[in-house]
Order: sequence, then C-alpha cells, then structure tokens
Amino acid sequence: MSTVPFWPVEASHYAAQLDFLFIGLLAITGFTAGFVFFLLILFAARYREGSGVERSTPTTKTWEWEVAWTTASLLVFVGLAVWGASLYVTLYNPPRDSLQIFIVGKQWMWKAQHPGGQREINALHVPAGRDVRLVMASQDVIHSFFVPALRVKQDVVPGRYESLAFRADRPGQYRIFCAEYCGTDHAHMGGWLTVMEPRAFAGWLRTEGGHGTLADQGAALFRNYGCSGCHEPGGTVRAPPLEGLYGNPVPLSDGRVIRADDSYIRDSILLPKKDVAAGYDPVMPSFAGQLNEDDVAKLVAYVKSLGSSAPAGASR
Amino acid sequence: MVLKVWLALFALLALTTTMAFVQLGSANLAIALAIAVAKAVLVLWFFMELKGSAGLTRAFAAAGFFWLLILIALTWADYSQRRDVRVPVTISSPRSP
Amino acid sequence: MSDRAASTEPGFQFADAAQAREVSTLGMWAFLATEVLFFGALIAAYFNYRIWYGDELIAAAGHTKIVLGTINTAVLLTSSACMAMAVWSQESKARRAACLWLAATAALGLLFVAIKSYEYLLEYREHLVPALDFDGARYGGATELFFTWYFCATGLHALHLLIGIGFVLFAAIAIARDRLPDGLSIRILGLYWHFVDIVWIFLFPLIYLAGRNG
Amino acid sequence: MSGPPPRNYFNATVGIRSWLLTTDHKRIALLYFASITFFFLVGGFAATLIRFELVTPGPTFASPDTYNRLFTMHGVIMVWFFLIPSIPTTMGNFMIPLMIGAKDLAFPRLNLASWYLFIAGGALTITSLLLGGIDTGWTFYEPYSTFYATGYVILAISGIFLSGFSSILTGLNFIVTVHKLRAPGMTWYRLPVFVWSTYTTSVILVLATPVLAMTLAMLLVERVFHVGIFSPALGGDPLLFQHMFWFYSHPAVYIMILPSMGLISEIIPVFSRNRLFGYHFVVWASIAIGVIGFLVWGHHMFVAGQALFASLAFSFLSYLVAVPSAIKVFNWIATLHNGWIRFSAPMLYAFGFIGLFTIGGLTGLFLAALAVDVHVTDTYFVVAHFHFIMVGGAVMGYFGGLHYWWPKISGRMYPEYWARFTAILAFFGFALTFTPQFIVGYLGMPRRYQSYPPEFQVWNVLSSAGASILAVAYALPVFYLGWSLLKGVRASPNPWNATGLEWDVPSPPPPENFERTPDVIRAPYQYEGGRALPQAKHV
Repeated sequence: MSTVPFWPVEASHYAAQLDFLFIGLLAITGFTAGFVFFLLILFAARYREGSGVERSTPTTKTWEWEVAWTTASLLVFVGLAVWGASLYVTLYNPPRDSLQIFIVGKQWMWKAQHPGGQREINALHVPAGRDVRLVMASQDVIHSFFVPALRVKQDVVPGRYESLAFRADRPGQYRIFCAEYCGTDHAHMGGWLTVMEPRAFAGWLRTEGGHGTLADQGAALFRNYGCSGCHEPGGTVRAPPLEGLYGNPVPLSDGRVIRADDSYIRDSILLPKKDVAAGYDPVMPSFAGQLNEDDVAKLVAYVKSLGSSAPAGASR
Repeated sequence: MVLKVWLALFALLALTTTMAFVQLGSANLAIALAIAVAKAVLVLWFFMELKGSAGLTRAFAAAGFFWLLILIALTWADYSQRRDVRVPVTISSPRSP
Repeated sequence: MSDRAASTEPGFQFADAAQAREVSTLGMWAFLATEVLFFGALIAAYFNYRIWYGDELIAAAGHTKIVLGTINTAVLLTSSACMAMAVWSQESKARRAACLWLAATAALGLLFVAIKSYEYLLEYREHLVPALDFDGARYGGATELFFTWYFCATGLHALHLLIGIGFVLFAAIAIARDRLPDGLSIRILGLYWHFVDIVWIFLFPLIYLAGRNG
Repeated sequence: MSGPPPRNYFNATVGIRSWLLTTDHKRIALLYFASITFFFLVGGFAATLIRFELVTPGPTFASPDTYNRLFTMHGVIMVWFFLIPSIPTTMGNFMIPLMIGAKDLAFPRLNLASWYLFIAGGALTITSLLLGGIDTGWTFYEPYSTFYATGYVILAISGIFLSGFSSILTGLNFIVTVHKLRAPGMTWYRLPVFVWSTYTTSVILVLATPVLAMTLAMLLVERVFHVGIFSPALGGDPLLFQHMFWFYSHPAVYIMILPSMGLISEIIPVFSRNRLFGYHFVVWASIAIGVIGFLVWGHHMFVAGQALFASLAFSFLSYLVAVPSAIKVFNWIATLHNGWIRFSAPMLYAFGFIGLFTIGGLTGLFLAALAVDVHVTDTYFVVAHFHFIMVGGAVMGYFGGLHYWWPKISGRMYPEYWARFTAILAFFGFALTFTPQFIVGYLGMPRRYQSYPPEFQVWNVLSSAGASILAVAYALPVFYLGWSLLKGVRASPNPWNATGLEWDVPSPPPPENFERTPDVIRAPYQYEGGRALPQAKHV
C-alpha cells in the first residue's frame, strides 16, 4: 500500500470489461471537453478586446451548426447508452449452476451463510473462477453490498430478496463496503472478500464446516417448528408433500402455475395465504416474525435437499 | 345548463356504481377510471368554465394532469416489470421512533 | 401599507381590470396544477401497490362502506353544482341568490364531512384504523397498508374540503353585507371547490368500487 | 454625483416596517438575498468541517454520529435553503419585472408570503440543527429515516415542507408574470434568456415540489404513527419513497442549474459585445431540459433493485437530457467567435462556469451508463459529479450574476481587481477540491464515510486542501461587496453598456421601476460591431 493507488485492482474478467468501457467514456468525454476548452481559450485570446484581428460579420443563420452538433452528440450518447446497457444486462442473468451463498445485512455487519453451513461475519470466502450468486436480505434498513475490485454493487432492501452474481477470477483479498447509508457505523460495515483457489477453498470449507450442512440445520428447524407434523406422510393435517417440490411447477388454487424456486418456498413460509397449492385449503399459519432470515434460509435449503427428482419418500 | 351537467354527473355516478358489481376482472378498474375521467372532464369543462376560457388556461389545466401521468407511467414501468420476490420482512421493524 | 406613490394601491401593476381577472384565474389554475400533483402522488402510490398486491388490495377495499361512499359522492357533486349556480348568479348581479347558493354549497360540504366522520367511526369500531388498534392478525399486512393510504388520502381531502367550506362561508357573509366588489373572487373560489370535487371523483372508484369486484 | 441621492427603492420609505411588510419585488429580493447568504455560510461551514474531518482515515475530531449529522445538515441546508432558492428568489425577483418592462410581479403579497414561509421553514430547520441535528442524509431514505434515525427528523422535515411551499409560490408568481405582464412589444422571442430559464425553472418548481410535499408528509405520518405506506413491515416498498423523492429531486437539480445557465447567456453576449449565437436554440434547449428532466429520475436507483426494463428506459432518457446542455455549451462558445471579449469579473465567472459545468455534465454520461453506474454510484465519483455541476456550475453562475447586476441592485460598482482575483481563486480552489474525488470515487471509496481505508488518504488530503482555498474564495465577496456598498464608485444606469430593459432605469431603480411603460422594438443582445442597440425605444 506504499504507492498511491490511482486505478482500482481488477479481480474479475467483468472488472476488465467495465474498465474498458470506463476508458472508452473517458476518451470520448475527454476529447469533447478538450475541444470545448481549446475553442474557449482560442476565441478568448484571439477575439479579446484589444486585438486588431479582423471580425467578419456574425452569421445570423445558425441552424446548420446547431443540427450538426445536436445529431453528433445524440449519436455518440445513444452509442454509449447501448454499450453501458449491454454490459449491465450480463450482470442480470447469472448461469444456473452458480454457487449460492445467503448474505444477511444487519445494522453494521454482513453475515454470510454457505450452503455447507459455514458462517462468516463481515467476511466472505469464494472459490476463484466459479460463478457465485449472493442471495441477500436485510433485517432492518437498506444496505448495499459493494466490492470495488469486482465493480459490482447491489442495494439490499428490507422485505425483499436481492441477488448479486459475479465470478472472481484472481485469487486475493479485496475490500467489501456498505455503500448505502445505514446509520452510525455505516463506515465500519465492511470487511474482506477472500478469493481462493478451488482446492484451497474446499480445504477452508472443511475446516470451517463445524456444525453440519445448511440442509441438516434446516431439517432440525423443520421438526421443532412443527412443519413435519403436517408435511410429512401420515401427518395430522392434509398438506402438500415437499419431496420433489423444488424446481418443479406447482399448480395453485386460483389456477396459476408457478415454478417452486427458493423465492416461492420463502413466500410460502412467511406468507402462506398468498400462493395456496391447488386442492388444499389455506390453513397453514404464517411464520413471519418468528423465524429470522437465517432460519428461513436453512428451511429453504432443507426443502431443496428433499430432491427435485421424483418423490423419494423418506427424507435424508 | 348547470342542471343538465348535474344530471349527467349523477347518471355517470349511477353507472359506475352499478358497473362495480359486475365481475369483469381487471377491466373493472379501467371502466371505473374511464367514468371518473368523464365526470372530471364534465366538471372541468362546464363548472370550471374551461369551455369559455383561453387556450392558455386550458394548457395550465392540462399540464397538472399530464405531469401526473409521467409519474404514474414511469413508476408503472418499474413496478410492473419487477421480477424478484417481495415478502413481509422476517422481523417486523422495531416500534422505537 | 404600500410604500410608493399614490398610484400604487394594490393591483397597480395591472393595466386594467380585465388583465387583473386573467392573472388571478391563471394564478389559481397554476395552484390547482400543484394540487393535482399533490394528490396525484398518493394516487400513483395506489396504482403501484395495486400492481403488486392486486387481489389483496381488492380484499382490503371490501371493508369500505360503498353505500356511504356513493351518497358522499352524490353530495359533493351536488355541492359543485350549487357552487356553479352561485358563480353564475353572482356574475349576473343576483346578490341574494348567490348568497343562498353559497350557503347551500357550504351546507352540502358539511354534510359530506359529517358522513365521512360517521364512516371513520364505523371503521374505528371494526379495528380498521392502522395507528390506533388495527387488528393485524385478522386483516394482515396489505389491508393495513391500504387503510393507511385510505386515511391519508381521505383525511387530506377532508382537510381541503374544510378549508373550502371556511372560504365559502366567508364569501357568503361578505356578499350578504355587500362588501364583495366583483364576482372575481367567487369565480376563483368556485375553481378551488370544483377541484376538491374532482379529487373525490378519482378517489371514489379507487377506494369504494375497487372493493366490489374482488 | 454629490447632492441628495435620487429617490430609489432604498430610500423611498424608511424603517423596519417598510422592509418587513414590503410588497416591492426589489426589497423582497434583498430580504431573500440576506437570508440565503446566511444559509450559504452555515452550509459552507458544515462543508469545511466535513473536509477537515476527512483529512485522516480515522476519526479526526468528530465521532461517526457527529459526522453523519454534519453531512446531513450540509446537504439539507445547501439544497433547500441555498441552491434551490438562490437565483430565482434574488436575481429573479429583482430582475424579471425590470427585464420584461413590468412595474412588479403579478402577486406582490404572495411574493412576501413566500419569503415568510421560507424564513419559517429555515427557522424550523435551524432549530432542529441546534437541538442536535439529524443523521438521515438529505435524501431521508425510508426505513432508516422513519424507524431508526434519532434526532428531530420531524422538525427538519416540516422546515423543508414549508420551504417547498415558498418555492411553489415564487414559481407561480413568475409564470403568471411572464405570461401576462410583459411590456407592449415584448414578444416571447424578444424575452432575454434569463427570463426564459427562470420561467422554465418556475414551471419545474410548480410541477415537482408538490410531490416532494406529499412524500415528506407520508414520511411524517410514518415516523409519528410508526405505520406508513412505505414501511416494509406492512409489505410497503421503500423504493416507492425513492421513486417519489427522486421524481422531485432530479428536476430539483435542474431548478438549481437552469437559472445559472440563464445568467451565463446574459453575461457572455455583454462582455463579448456579440449577439448570442442561436438564441432560439438556447431557449428551446432550456425548455427541453425542463421537460425531459422529469423523465430521468430512475438513474438514481439503478442499483436499488429497480426492474431491468425501467433501468434501461431511465438510462436512455438520461442520455437524452444531456443533449440540450451540450447545445447550450456549444452556443456559448460560438458566441465568443467574432467578439470583443473583456475579461471583467462576471466574464471570468462565466468562463469558470463553462469549464466546470462541461466536466460536470460529461461525467454525468459516465453515471448514465448502466454498467459504470453500478460501480460508481454512492461513491465519491457521484459526489464529485454533482458538486461539479452544483458548485462549479450553479454557484459560479450565481456569483457571476451577482457581480453583473451588483451596480443595478446596489447603485455601486464592485472593486474590479478584487473580484477578478476571487473568480480565479474560486476556479482553482474548486478544481483542487473535487477533481481528486473523481479518482478516489472510481477507486471505490463510498460516500458518507466518516472513516475510510488508509490508501485513500492522499486524495482526501488534497481535496481538503482545495476546500480551504474554496472557503476563502467564497468569503472574499462578502467583504469587498460589503465594502462597495459604502465606498464603491456610484454606478451609472448602464455601466456595462448592455442592451436589456433593466439598463434603461437608473441604478438603483425607483420603486415603480419605469416612469412610462417601455415600448420594446427589438430582440435582446443586439450588438452591431460592438455597439449596443437598446431593446426599448427612447422617447
């Protein structure tokens, strides 16, 4: 850190693409600004009051000039808009098989939960060269997960899941910031993103994975919150079976058919009366307020672990 | 003239209330709003005398509604196309001020 | 209190009375444009939540009293007609008629507020008032959201109505004592009153009619 | 020039009552001028404290909470109590009637009411500042400002609510005045560009401020009753607050910059003795900025979780709104061609404006590109961008206009060399303050950070050094303009030999402005070979 940083470090291929766009913008705007300043100084010097330069009569019809510089700036701007948007869209549809990590933003800390059950506070370990999808929720105010080295940022609005996809290519340690003002220690709500070689990452997972996978913790919650009372075969109340639910289409009582992704499962836990499965009456109580964000994530992982193939009967 | 407009407004009120009880799904809102716009135009045109006013006054009257449409249209562009999920927050916000 | 030569009593900057009338009308219309956007922001919020919570909002609106709402709309439309008559009779120098029509307008306005407060009382008994004792378990989040919006919108509208009634009564008394010089201020007051009626014309379907086709 | 001073709006009547109950647009302009100067100094003082705190990575003298209250107060006071009212209420109030040949504004009493609302709003906000300030940021984002923020948020919000109504009344006054009270012969295309841009600003004021009023009212309801239409606990959407807030706040930044653009279009023709290049294009560019300015607010919410479709639409529209600004800059430059340029203080401020505003506008193109915005939003890159436009543009324009019309307002000439020195000092002080912020912004330093990683310290120290120079450059005018009130050379009616109607009346002008309503015969800025052709026919 002895040298003064002038340009942010590039930790991913996306960062390099973005820097290329930034330099393109810099070149275009630099040229325009340079041209404007050059003319300003030239005219100021040439036509200053004392100079004897011959002044031709000012033109009254100016619309050729106007049309010229209007269309020129319009075309350049449209080009820049398309270029910026095309890069932005790649952020929006992450590949399906990306590693999913649940991040919970709470006033002045980031809590991360890996599928294997590993937990981290204000830190995040990810494998290099692999697509990662952060599914983020906030428990109080709006925060924003920001990694300058990856050039990505996503606000985390309470009441909703926000997802952020990236692929870190260069192993190393990069800073994490909270970019949306969230109160007194907004400046201290950050940490380090450690990008590791896949082998080293697997080793780290083993050393950290003390308390069982997310799915196992979900299974424990599934029982002691009484979900198994209805949802397991032979339950007291008729409730839709959860085996083979994840990823498959679910017919709903009002005729719609939606795919059971993790948002649907989270929806059904917290807002059961919203999308009731066809053929069942809406008797399930809502767990909003009893379960916090981490428990819901575990239950979602557990339901996913029940397999998305044909219903396998007994759960693991 | 005022009496005729008043009767027209009452007719529209009766129409919109009866139409509300007809099950037409999403069309109900559209019809109700169309009738509301009709009633508003009646009031604007006759009671507020836009009928006899200069073009400038009509422009002032239209400006407010047009800018409201900008706000509604562009927020619609966001809300109708938002894909991800919205659920009540897991822990309800604390009641402290 | 003006601090200039004798020729500068209020309204000196106008060339003639016609210009003064045009300027006041334009000024009122510009103010009404701000009011359109003031209430419009709430109506835009309603549309956005209607996109998200379509059926829940309809279910929530089911709790509103459509009978009282329809009567109230009729009352307000009639009061608008009375105001139009008042402006017309004041223009044609029928002073007594104008005074009576203004009194009728104010009476109908007060009737509207009375019905509205009775409606609030009913909703209070059903525990539908969010800040006081909203029965969250029975109604759920979206209903509380709808009723928060409902009380903000109708409360603000009622406030505007009360201000309007105040001015109408003041104008009626002024005409009765023959202190009102010309019909200008009655016409301006009429514009404001009709605007408050238009706001209710748009609030009525969003609040009451939405609840019927859930 | 000895003998008793001629009768003017200063000495027509004397005494506090004549000032506090005045309906003369010139006196109300001075009342506003005094109040916004006070707010400018308070906001500026908060800014110097912020820059002083950021000299070291860790806490320098302020705790995180104090720092949060400092930048909130800097934002709130500068936006609502200086930048938005600054040019329309002072130079607009004073000059619009003079430039269109009217005796006064359409609603003089409403104008005074607007000032009292402004003072009431200011008093409420200053009280909330004295009682400890608020730590929500000037944007009052939803869940934090209603459920988690400590401090007198309700007081501050009510203050801004009142100042919003004050700007509605001012805007309303200007619109009706420009429509109805123009002197005979003053057609729309003979209106000076400053009247056009203040007119467009008033249209934005009138159409955008009500939405802010409603948004703040909903915030108040939510903070008082703990239940509101934005609260996530009820399933409400904090982004709805951002939508309605930015629907006002982006047009608000055009409220801040458009009058300054009008001033630059006034100053450049006068000091280059040349016709304004493409008058019609400059006028329609102002109107285009005013209208398209209402369609772009979504670019503040690209990373907030807005729908992809909406973000694409807002990004494209944001690029469209940059085109009229580009047209204006090109036209100003073209006006210099074939002119006789004098480098007096207003012209130096105008050059400073063109330089800094061009950089500010062009960096806006970076922020409108979706992918770049994801990286740089909420960092110091954004802070540098909007300061380049608001401080580099609006404030430089404000000082330029102030010096340009100072002889007309005060009847005295300002000391020329002091003013030129200040203009140059302000330009370089500004550049040193905010250029490093672009660099540290792209490096990823988030905004509103009281303590930052040590590697960013170099740039922050440079920025703080620049800030101290800027503070001096803003303090100097207070002294030498004050001095000029007492000892300045008495100003002639037309010291710059300009063409506007306002230069046909003595300076300072009499209370009723014109003895006889002027008869306008020609468009503004008519300079033939350097000689000014006045707009109105002289009897």
